[in-house]
Amino acid sequence: MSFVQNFPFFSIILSLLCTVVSFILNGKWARRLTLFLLCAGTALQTCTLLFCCRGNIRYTYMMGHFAAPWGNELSIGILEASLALLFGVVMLLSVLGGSEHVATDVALPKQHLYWLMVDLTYVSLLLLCYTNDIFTGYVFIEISTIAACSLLAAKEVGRALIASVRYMIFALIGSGLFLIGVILTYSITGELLFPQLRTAVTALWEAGTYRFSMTVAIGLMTVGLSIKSGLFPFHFWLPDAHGQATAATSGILSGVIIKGYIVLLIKIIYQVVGIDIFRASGIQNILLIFGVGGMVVCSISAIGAPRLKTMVAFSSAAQVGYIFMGLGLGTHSALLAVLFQIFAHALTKPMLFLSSSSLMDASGGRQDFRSLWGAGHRYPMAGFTFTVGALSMVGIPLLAGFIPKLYFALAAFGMGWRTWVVLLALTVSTILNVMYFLYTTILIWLPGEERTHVHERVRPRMGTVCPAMLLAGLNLLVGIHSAALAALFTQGIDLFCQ
Amino acid sequence: MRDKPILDPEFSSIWTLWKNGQIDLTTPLRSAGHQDPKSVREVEKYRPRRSREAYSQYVRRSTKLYKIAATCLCLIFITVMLLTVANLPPYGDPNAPTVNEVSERYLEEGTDETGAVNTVAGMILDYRAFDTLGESFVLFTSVCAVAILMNLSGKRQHIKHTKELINYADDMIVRGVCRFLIPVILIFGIYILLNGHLSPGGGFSGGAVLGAGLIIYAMVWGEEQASRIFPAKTVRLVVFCSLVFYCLAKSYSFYTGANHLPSAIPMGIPGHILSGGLIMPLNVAVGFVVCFTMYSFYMFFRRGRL
Amino acid sequence: MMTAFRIILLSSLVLCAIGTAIVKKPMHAIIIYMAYSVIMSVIWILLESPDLAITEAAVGAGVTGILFFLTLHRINLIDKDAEHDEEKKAEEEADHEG
Amino acid sequence: MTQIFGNLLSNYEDVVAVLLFSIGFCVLLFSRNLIKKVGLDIMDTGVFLLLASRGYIAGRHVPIIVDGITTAEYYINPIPAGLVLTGIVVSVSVSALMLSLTVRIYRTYHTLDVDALYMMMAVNKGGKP
Repeated sequence: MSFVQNFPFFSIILSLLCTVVSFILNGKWARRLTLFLLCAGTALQTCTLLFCCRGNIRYTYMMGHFAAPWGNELSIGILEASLALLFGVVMLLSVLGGSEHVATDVALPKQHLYWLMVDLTYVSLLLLCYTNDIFTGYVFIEISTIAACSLLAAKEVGRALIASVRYMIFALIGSGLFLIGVILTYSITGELLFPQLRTAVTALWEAGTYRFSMTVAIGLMTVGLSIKSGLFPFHFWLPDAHGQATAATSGILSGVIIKGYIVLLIKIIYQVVGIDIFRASGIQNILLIFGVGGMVVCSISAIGAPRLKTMVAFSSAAQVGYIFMGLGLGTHSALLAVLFQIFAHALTKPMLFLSSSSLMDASGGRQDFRSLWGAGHRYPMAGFTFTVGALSMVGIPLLAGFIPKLYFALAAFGMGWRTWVVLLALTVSTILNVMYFLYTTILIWLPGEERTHVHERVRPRMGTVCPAMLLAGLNLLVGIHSAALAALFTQGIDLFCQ
Repeated sequence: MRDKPILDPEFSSIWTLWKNGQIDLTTPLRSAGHQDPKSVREVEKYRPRRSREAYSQYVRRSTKLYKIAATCLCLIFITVMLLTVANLPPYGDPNAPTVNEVSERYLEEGTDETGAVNTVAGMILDYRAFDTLGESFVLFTSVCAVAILMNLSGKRQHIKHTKELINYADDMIVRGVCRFLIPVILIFGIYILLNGHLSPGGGFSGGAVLGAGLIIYAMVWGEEQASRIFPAKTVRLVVFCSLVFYCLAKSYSFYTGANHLPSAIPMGIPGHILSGGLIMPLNVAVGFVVCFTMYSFYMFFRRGRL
Repeated sequence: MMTAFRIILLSSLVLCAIGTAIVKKPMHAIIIYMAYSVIMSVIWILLESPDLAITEAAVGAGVTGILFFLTLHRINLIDKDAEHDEEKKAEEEADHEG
Repeated sequence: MTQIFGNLLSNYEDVVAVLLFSIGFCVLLFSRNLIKKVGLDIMDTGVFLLLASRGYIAGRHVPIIVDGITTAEYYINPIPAGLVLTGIVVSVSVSALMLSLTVRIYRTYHTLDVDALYMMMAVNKGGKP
C-alpha cells in the first residue's frame, strides 16, 4: 500500500482536528487555521488525484482493522478526488473573498465558531465525496446540514434567521426521508456498504422479491437528497437561504454544499442501485421531468426577482435543474455533462455572489436593480467579474458554462422523446438566462450616474477582488481546456461505473 | 420620446421593464450630457413593491392551496409507506435478510476481536467506529451552533431575567431530595460509562445520564453556583481534550488497520473491567463530550452563556 | 401476554403522538411528548435494546424535554421583559442596516 | 388485498412506526407554530422504531455475550441498535439547534407563527437588503 493512498484519510482527520482546535482559538487564528486547512486539503487531494490518474486505479480504504462488510470504508478514485479537490478550491476562494464581509457581518466573539463551521462543512463534503458506506453518508449529511444552517444564521439578522429556519425544516424532512430509504434498503438487503449493497440489490431485483419496497427505498433516498439540493418542486427554501447569507456563506452554500448532496446521490445511483435498475424503477424519468421543470420555472422566478442576490440564488436552483436533467438521462455522456455542470456552476456561483456583494457595497448597501444602475463604473473590478460570471451562466463559448450545455445537447441525441424535451429545455432556459443575466450585466454598465443616489467610486478591496478574479481565471481555464478535463472525467467514469 | 429615460424608476424588476418595452438602450447615446433632475429625486424615494394588504390576501389564497396539496401529499405518503411495510420481511423473523454474515461475525467473533462483551459497544466503537466519530462531531457541531445563536453578544448581553419564578434551593423538600438524588444519578452515570463494554450502556447513555445530573444540579442550586464548579474554561477544555483524544486514538487504529500494521493496544481478558482495548477510554471520552454538551445546551438556553 | 402488553404500549404511543399533534398549548404538547419518550424507552426494552432504553430515557424524556421547557421559559421572559420594546427597536434597526 | 392486510397485521410494529413518522410529518406540514416542530422528534423516533423493529428477532436475547454462549442464534441483531443510538444523538442535536433558532426569532419578531414570519420577509422585499 502506497503512502499516498492515505492522503484522503489524512485530510479528513486533519480537518476534524482543526475543527476541534478552532474551538479554543480566537477568530483571527481560527481564520488562519481554516485557510491552512483548505490549502493543505487541496494539496492532499491533488496528490491523490495524480496518484489515481497515474495508476488508473480506484481503491477502497479500510477505516479500522476490519474489511468490507464489517467495518467502515472509504472509496477513492479519480472522480471522488477531483470533486473533493474542486470543493476545496472553491471553498478556499469563497472564504478568502468573503472574509471581509464575515468580519463585518458576524459578531467578533463568534467568529471563531463561524470558521469552525467552515471546517466542518469541508470535512462533511470530503466524506460525502469519499464515503463507501450509506450510513456514514447519513451522519455527515446531518453535519453538513447543521453547519450550513449555522453558517447562514451566523449573520444574526432577522431575515437570515427566518431563512435558516425554513432551510432547517426542509433539510430535516429531506434527511428523515433519506434515513427511511436507508433503513428500508438495509432491512431488505442486510448490508450498509456500497459494493455489498450493489450485489444484494441486483440479486433481489432479478429474483423479483421485495421489488416494491426496493423502488420505494430508492425513491425516498432520491427525494430526500433532492429536497436538500433544492430540486424544482422543493426549491422554496433555496433563494432565501442563499440570498440572505453573508457573501462567503452564499458562495459555499450554493457553490459546494448542494453539490455535496448531489455527489452522494450520484454515488447511490451508480454504485448502490446501478443505473439499469434505476432506469427500470421509473424514477429516472421523474428526475428528468422535474429537472427540466426546474430549469424553466426557476429561471422565470429569477426574472421576476426584485433583488440581485435573490436572482442569483434562483439561478442556482435553475442550474440544479440541469444536473438533475442529466441524471434523468442516465447515460455515461450525460454523467460527463453533469460533472462539467457541477464544475462550471461551482466555479461560477461563488464568483457571482462575491461580485454581487461588492456591487452592493458600491450601491450604498442596496441591491435592488434601481440602485445597481451603473454600479460597474463605480466598482469596475467587481463589474468585470460579475460580467464574466453572467456570461458563463448564459453559456458563452470560451467560458466554463458553455461546456456542460454542449455536452447535455450531445448526450441527448438518440434518446427518443427525451431528445426533444432536453433540447427544448436547453433552448428555453438559455433564452431565459439571457433575459435576466445579460440585462443585469447591461444594467450595471449603463452610463447615467444621475439615476442613483451613490456617485463615488469605491476603492477596490483586494481581498474580495483577487479571489473573484482567480475564480474567473479558473472559469476561463475550464472553458478553454475542456478537452483535458473531459479526458480525466471519462477515465474516472470508466473506473466509477465498472 | 427624446426625454424618455431608459429605465422608468417606477419599476424595480427587469422583467416588467422588458415586458412593457421600457428598456431603450439608445437613450443614453442620444441624451448624453442631459440630466433629468426629476429622476434623481424619485430614485431617492423607496417604495415597497407590493402593499401589505395585497400580499396578505395573496398569502391567504396560497395557504388554502397549500393545505389541500399538503393533505394530498400526506395521504399519498401514508398509503405508499403502508404498502411498503406490507412488502417487508415479517416482523421478528429469524430468517430475515438482516440476519447475515455481518451480524453473525459481530456476535460470534466480536468478543475476541474487539474485547467487548457488549456487542453493540464493540460494533459502534470498533467495527463501525467511523460512524461514531461522526456522531460525536454532530453533537459538537450542534453545541457550537447553539453557541452562535444563543450567546448574547454586545448590547444584547443586558437582557434581564428579573422574574425568576421559584428559588428551588430554598425549598426544603427539593433540596433534600436532590442532595440524595444527584449523587446517585452521577454514580449511576459513571457506572454506565465505565461498564459500557460489559453491560448495556456506554459513552452516549452514560454521558446523557451524567449530563442530566448536572442539569438538575444547575437547576436547583442556580447557574452561578454550577458555573463556579464548572467554569466555561473548564468545560471548553474538557470537550477539547476529549475530542482530540478521540480523534487521535481512532486515527491511530484507522491508520494501522488500513496499512495492515499490528495494533499495539492490548485487548485484555473479555469480561474484565480493564479489557476491550480502546473501548473503555473512548467511552469515557465520548461520555465527557456528551455530558458537557447536554450541560452546555442547558446553560446556553438558560442564561445565554456557559 | 407479552404481545398484548406490546400492543397496549404501541397504541398509547400513537395516542401520545396524536395528542402532541392536536393539543393547542405548547406546554401541554411538550408534557405529552415527554410521556411519549418514556413509553418509547419501555418499548426499547421490549425490543431487547437496553442501551437505547437508557439513552432514550435520559435524552428524549430528560434533556429534550428540559430544552423545550427552557425555550418556553425564555419566550415568556422575553414577553415580560420590560425593556423589550426598546430592544426590539434596536434590533429592527440593526436588521435594516444589515 | 387480504395478503396485504395480513402482512400489515403481522408487521404491526412497523405500521406503528410508519404512523408515527406520518404524524410527525403532518405536524411539520400543517402546524404554524415553531414550537410545534416537536413533530420533528416524533418523526425521528418513528424512523428509529422502524429500524429497531427490523432488527428484532422473536425469542432472542440482548446482544451481550453472557456465559460464553457465542452462537449467533441466541442473540438479536446488534447493528440496528448501534444505528439507532447514532440517530438519537443526531436527533437531540438537531432539536437543540431548532429550539435556539426559535428563541432567536421570537426575540427579534415576537411571534412564532410561521406564516406571519414568511409574510414579514416577503413584504419587505424591495430595495433594502
